[in-house]
Amino acid sequence: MKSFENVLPKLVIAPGFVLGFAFIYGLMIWNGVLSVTNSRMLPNYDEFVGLEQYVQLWDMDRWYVALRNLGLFSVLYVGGSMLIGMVLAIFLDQKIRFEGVIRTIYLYPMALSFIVTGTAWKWILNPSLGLEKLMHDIGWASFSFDWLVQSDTAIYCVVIAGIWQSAGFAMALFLAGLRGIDDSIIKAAQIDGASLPRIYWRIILPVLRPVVFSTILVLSHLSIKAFDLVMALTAGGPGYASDVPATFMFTMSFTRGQIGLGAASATMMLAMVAAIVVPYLYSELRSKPHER
Amino acid sequence: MNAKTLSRLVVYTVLGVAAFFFLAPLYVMLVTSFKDAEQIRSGNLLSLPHGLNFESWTLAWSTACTGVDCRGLKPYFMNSVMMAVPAVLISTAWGAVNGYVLSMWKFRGSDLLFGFILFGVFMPFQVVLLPMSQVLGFLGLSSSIAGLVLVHCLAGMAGTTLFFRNYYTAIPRELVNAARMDGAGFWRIFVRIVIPMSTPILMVTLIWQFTNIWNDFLFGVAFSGADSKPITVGLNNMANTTSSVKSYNVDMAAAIIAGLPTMLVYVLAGQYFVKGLTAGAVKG
Amino acid sequence: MAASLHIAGIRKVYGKGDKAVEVLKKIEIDVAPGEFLILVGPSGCGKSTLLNIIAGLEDPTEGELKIAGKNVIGVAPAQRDIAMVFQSYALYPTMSVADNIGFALEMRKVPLEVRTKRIQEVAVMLQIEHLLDRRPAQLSGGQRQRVAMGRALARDPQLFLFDEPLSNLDAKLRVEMRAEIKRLHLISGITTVYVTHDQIEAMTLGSRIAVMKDGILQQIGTPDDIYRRPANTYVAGFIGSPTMNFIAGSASGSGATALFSFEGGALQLPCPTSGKVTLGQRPEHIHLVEEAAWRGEVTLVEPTGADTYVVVKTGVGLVTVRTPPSTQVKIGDNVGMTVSSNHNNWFDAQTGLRLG
Amino acid sequence: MAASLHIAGIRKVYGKGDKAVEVLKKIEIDVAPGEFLILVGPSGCGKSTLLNIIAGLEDPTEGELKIAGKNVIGVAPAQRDIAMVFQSYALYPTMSVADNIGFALEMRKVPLEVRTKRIQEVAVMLQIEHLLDRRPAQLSGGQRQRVAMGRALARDPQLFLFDEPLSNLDAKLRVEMRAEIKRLHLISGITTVYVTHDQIEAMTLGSRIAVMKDGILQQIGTPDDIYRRPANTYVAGFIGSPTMNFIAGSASGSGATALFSFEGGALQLPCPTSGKVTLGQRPEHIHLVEEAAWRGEVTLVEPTGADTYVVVKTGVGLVTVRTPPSTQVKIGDNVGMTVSSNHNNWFDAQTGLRLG
Amino acid sequence: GEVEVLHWWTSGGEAKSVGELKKIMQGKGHTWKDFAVAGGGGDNAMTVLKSRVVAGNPPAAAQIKGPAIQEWASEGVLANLDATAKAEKWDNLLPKVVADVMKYKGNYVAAPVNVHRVNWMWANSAVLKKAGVATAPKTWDEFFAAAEKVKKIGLIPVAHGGQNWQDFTTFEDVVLGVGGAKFYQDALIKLDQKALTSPTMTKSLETYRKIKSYTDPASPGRDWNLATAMVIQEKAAFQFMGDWAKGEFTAAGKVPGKDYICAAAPGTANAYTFNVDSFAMFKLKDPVAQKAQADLAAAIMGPEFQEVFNLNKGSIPVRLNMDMAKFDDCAKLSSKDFVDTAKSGGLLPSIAHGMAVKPAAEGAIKDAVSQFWNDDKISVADGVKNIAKAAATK
Ligand SMILES: Nc1ncnc2c1ncn2[C@@H]1O[C@H](COP(=O)(O)OP(=O)(O)OP(=O)(O)O)[C@@H](O)[C@H]1O
Ligand SMILES: Nc1ncnc2c1ncn2[C@@H]1O[C@H](COP(=O)(O)OP(=O)(O)OP(=O)(O)O)[C@@H](O)[C@H]1O
Ligand SMILES: [Mg+2]
Ligand SMILES: [Mg+2]
Repeated sequence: MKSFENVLPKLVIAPGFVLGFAFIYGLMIWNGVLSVTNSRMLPNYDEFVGLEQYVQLWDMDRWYVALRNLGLFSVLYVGGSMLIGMVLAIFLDQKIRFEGVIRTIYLYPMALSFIVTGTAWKWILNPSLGLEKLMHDIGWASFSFDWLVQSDTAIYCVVIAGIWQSAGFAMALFLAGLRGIDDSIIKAAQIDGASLPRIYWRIILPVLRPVVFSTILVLSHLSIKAFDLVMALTAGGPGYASDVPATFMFTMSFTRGQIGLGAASATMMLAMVAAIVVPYLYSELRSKPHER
Repeated sequence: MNAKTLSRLVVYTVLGVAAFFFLAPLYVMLVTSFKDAEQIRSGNLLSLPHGLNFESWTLAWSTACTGVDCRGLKPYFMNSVMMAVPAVLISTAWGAVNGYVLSMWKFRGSDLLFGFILFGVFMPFQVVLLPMSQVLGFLGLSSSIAGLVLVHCLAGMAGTTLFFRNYYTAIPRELVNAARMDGAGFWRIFVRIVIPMSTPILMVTLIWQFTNIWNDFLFGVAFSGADSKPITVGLNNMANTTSSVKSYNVDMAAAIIAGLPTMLVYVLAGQYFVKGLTAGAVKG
Repeated sequence: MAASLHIAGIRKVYGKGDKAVEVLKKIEIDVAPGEFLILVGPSGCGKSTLLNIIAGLEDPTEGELKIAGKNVIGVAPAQRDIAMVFQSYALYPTMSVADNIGFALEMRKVPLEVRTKRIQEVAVMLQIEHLLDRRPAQLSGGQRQRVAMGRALARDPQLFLFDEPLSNLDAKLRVEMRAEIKRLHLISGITTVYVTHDQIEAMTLGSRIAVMKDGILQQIGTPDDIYRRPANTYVAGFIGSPTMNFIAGSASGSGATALFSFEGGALQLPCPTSGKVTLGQRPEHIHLVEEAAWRGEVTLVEPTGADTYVVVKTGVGLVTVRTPPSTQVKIGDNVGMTVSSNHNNWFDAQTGLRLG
Repeated sequence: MAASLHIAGIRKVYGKGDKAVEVLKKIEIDVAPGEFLILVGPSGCGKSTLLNIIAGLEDPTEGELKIAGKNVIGVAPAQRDIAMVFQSYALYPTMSVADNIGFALEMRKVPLEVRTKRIQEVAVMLQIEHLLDRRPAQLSGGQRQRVAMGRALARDPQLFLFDEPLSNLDAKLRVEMRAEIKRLHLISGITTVYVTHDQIEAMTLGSRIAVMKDGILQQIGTPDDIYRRPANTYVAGFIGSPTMNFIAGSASGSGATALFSFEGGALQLPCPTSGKVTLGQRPEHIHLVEEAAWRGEVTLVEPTGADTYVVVKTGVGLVTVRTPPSTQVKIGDNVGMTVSSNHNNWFDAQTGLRLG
Repeated sequence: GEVEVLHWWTSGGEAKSVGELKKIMQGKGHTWKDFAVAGGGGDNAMTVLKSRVVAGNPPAAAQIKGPAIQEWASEGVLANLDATAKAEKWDNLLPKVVADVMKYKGNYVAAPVNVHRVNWMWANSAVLKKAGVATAPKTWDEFFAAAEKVKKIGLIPVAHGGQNWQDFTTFEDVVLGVGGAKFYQDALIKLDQKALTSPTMTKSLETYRKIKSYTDPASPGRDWNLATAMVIQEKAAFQFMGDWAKGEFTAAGKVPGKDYICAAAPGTANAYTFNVDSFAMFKLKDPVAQKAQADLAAAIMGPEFQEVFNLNKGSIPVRLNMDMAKFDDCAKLSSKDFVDTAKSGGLLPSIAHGMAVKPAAEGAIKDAVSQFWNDDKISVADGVKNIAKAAATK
């Protein structure tokens, strides 16, 4: 009897985990194999070329641009979303009227994919159609906002749109965190003589640290995977000025017929993801859940 | 007293400005969808339409052409529904069972196993496109809705497992123990005790999965056949179809139609989302 | 140092319209400087709410509140110079124990050395020196409660507010802590309001006890007063464990010669009035005797070590009698009972109010 | 119906290697059919762990466990036919009170009518009939605990396990529930293991008490035994409140004429041995007398209503004396003390073990 | 049988053209399964195609052109169309340059649909008149003079869109115009490093950059047809774009020669950069489907379809000896030049449209050119260097 009760749970999750493992690791290995072949239009396992694809990758200007953009984008996007999300969450937690409505307004961009809103954003950010034109129309002739079409600023437009989409999510996470805090801690701090900003800075933010941490994690992995966002807004342009690793990989593998090179870049992306995730996993698995 | 009013004012102002920022694109999409071509050209992007003109909506929904196909978004929409509903339900149920085992029936190595699966949450999905289609072809599921459902389930499994596992970890073990004393077995405990307690996390997971699956473009474009294309592909076809006068109004209407189900979900169930998160869905 | 506390006509209503709940109903309490006031009452009667109002964490719906003669309605909590121990501890989870204790001092810009010294002193007093570097999550319930105490004790406020500060300690530690609080109060003389549901704590610590029920102050007086002269049956039953025995009957005549008769017995007792009355008699004031008119059958014998409680089934219900551990009665015995004539509590049968 | 419980050499180790913690160390307890065994001990001593092992919720690292003579190691909890009340209640939050109580019966395929009837009976017994439709979240702590009780009582198991089932009730209700449990046990005769940290509960409910500390069984015996003849200073100090007074000194000579001398005093007492010994004396067995050689200064007078405790500072430390409320001593008084000669507990000064 | 056809011809004129093919196939009793994936100049469609092929479930036909046909064929997934080709005498009907593109190892694997001339310059007559430009400029110098005049009257001289192939179309025109057919061949088709780093290249880039200064700042991200619309709506004067732009003019009811001018890009009158659209046929298992596939190939090359399709699309039939009566002046000119340059050696594949270079190198060069176009901070010398480096991509 006992042995059955012990085995059943394992039996139950086994199929899923076998599939999941095949899906995740099988395909990861497959990608690794591809990256050392000379696959072009279609996967081709015959022609082993060693690390040549990697050499070529690290020799490409476009790859560096993609990396630089990723760096810029991640920092600004994660930082911006967190900051805005945090401020909104704190403000929204001050017993606001219509909180439900406002919260929904902040959250809805999460519901929409960039395939959906990309058109609107492209339009708003386009100098001859959107915001700039609007300002000109209402008489502010010197107003200039042409980031989308400038090589060196296009990535910032991606950041703006990215923040637009994710800040609400960060807000929801923080709000959830704030709501989870025991009321009496704040009361105690008031009694202890701390001012409101001090209470937030010294007491509440430290308590929210795990939430901050997981928000950073979620957002930064979103930023590495950012694909729809860039595709819908700039498609990597002008030129390849706003290319990021995800679009780079896609372009190489699917439009350029350089699957080997694309696979190499995918490996690098995986490595970057691992660099973020593995420490997280480590801490996740170390903390004994029942001790919480 | 005065300081209090002032700070309230600041709070509401900031919240209002932010609300404006978040609403702007939707507003633009909405007003544009009600304008006709002439108004779009003459007015600016914030100006209100002259009236409620539903023409572009009907066009986008039922008669707009992509290629030689002039059925609008309707068939795509149906495809998406047929894909999203089973995929969301299956991946959620799957995650719930996995999370249940991984939190309440731990065995040696289960944490490690979970760690490996968790890595899947973070995998960039472009990597899997080609091998996945090979697998789907092998299974005879390529270019079918069933294939898409399978892919979404696999891709979503790691995430849903994570959600449920973290949530269930917070449920006291005594509850399971009590049920075991009461004579309930693995499945009965799950169905009678655990599932009824899962409402908040179920809501979060359902919303999350629905959003992801409904909005997915990559898998949709890569794994669908001529008559199993989801709405994102339909929308893309419509919006990227180049004709001399870009009918922004139709594009916008189409975009709103494509985003409507997910938006509705957020508006109707958004409060559960925050509640569910509070209940421990996302912990550090 | 010691400040007076003046609570007059304090009302607190939660919610609006139909859903309004009046949690405090015109509470009137005056606490003299240096007094140690105990607040007791059943769960949900409004004790914590009253403390919160005193601390300024909630605004009263109505009423007056003065600390050291100064009206403090509208004054921020930080300005009231109050230290408080919360029922739920409310420790800062991310700070070490030492930082928790020192936080209020830091906020008040006490220099580091002074602070460190004070933290050390308090920790020694509460037997938590070895825990100073830990986080609250790493402490057991009792340890947490002591840290919460330490946070208040580190300060030197006008007023202490304690909300069930010892409820999570084990019996032994509780006795020690109780003595420590008493000692501290004697030394510092700081006015204190102390919520507890522990009878012994209430009786031993307070200079006065206020008994509340449903937001209404039932009685306020010295422990002795409350124990010996409860104002009504509620207070009488609430204070003392095992609880007071109530015997409903009727008195004919009043004064020293009254006859109190009830179902299954009659006693000759001094009684302040005649008519339908209830006699309240604590277990230690009823005695088992061989020969007595009032008899009953023993249904339970509970030896607790120091004393043995005997529960006797009589015509007026179960009556608990405290006996020495050496008692020989057994379940099923038929025993007689008498009461001391000088520890009688008489209550009006209708209103439950104390007579005489 | 009543089953025996046989616990032999049970060890439980958590963790591995360096981090291994031995939570239970070779526990040996035999519980006769129908017995009511109380398990007491400080927090973290392994009481709940032992119950879990009996219930089959955890496997012992080593040892033998028999219920009704049948080895149950490896048998699933559901098969052991045990009902348990969890320390944390463990109520099913999504089910109504009635469903909570009836769940185990449902799992055991008891027909609906029988179930409903049984739920009703239990609810009446626990005074929760009016709560049957509520969810656990809508109950107060005390009510929850009663539901948890009800869940166990609804069944008719071989063995009851209770883990501090009354700790969250207020004093009055606790007394009632205690009586109810006692009554139930008398009627059903089901073998019971009961964890508590309430002295009174332990003394009044149990047919035997097992005192544990750090995973080691310190003493097992009848309440009377444990209270009057504690096996060591630990048990002596743990049982009884206020705690037993310990007086370290040395006895010269043994038997009825021994002289026990200690810092600041000497007593002529019967003593089983001579040499360095510790005398344990409960507060109720020390008496204040005008004239006595052993004297001290009163540092605290704690009236608790029924009794007043006087703490006296002596050469051997603080000594607590129980006096009637009528006592007239005040703080600062110099008082003399004597002890009854027939309630002495002698312990070895080194090992703390009982002498004689 | 059923033919599933993957293509990205979703816009007005193109869609109508595909509709004709559908009708023809339906006339032959087959069912047409339309698999259109718009966007990204076929990028999305290529993704789908790859996924489908890998899954072993390819469509019957897919819109593939240029060297990509060879690449696909070399993977062994394309069907042999020789039987149809022989029956329909394709060898006689197609110019050799074009036929070679359709063949892999001497076997037909794709059916060509049309020929686009890429080196067109489109101009709005009314705008030119307003600006005082008499005739379409024939050289780049003339062009800049004209552009300057247009700028003076406050209109946009050059309408430009924002994908890298648009940037490259203009680049191609410039290289061809500045360096001539031989240089084009050396530099952009053979990817000869010497040619790529020669002064001619430098001159080309200088010219190229100068054109940029006559475009409006909002061009990045703009679709080509919206740029064309700017010309149609008299907002801009010129556009460099293949002859599919004509479809837009036609759709707007404009008449060539009168409302707008089609001319070879400056300096390229004697050359012809071509872009041939074609459908590659994939190996299918079902014989019925194979039959339908063969019918599709035949239909594509059939005169009937070639005529209607190209009338709609703005291109010219790939089939020689077609009656051009129904076509407009631009098409007639194109057709004549096609035949002429085929003889003179001026018939050159367009790189912008994937006709000449393998995708990897093509993409890299396009990147470099686009980067140069979009980023004014890159010096001409660096531009030359970057392009040469990109051309070395294997
Ligand atoms: N924000 C609120 N809204 C409505 N009712 C409230 C609110 N806060 C407290 N109450 C109610 O006020 C009453 C008094 O609460 P309070 O916390 O003062 O009780 P208490 O006497 O401290 O009880 P305990 O001994 O259980 O701590 C309770 O019935 C509680 O439900
Ligand atoms: N899974 C575990 N891993 C390691 N140590 C554990 C584990 N579970 C319990 N312990 C430890 O075992 C010891 C005994 O725990 P147990 O719950 O039996 O105590 P208890 O006597 O019931 O205490 P209390 O009176 O506080 O309920 C404690 O020190 C506890 O920290
Ligand atoms: Mg309270
Ligand atoms: Mg326990």
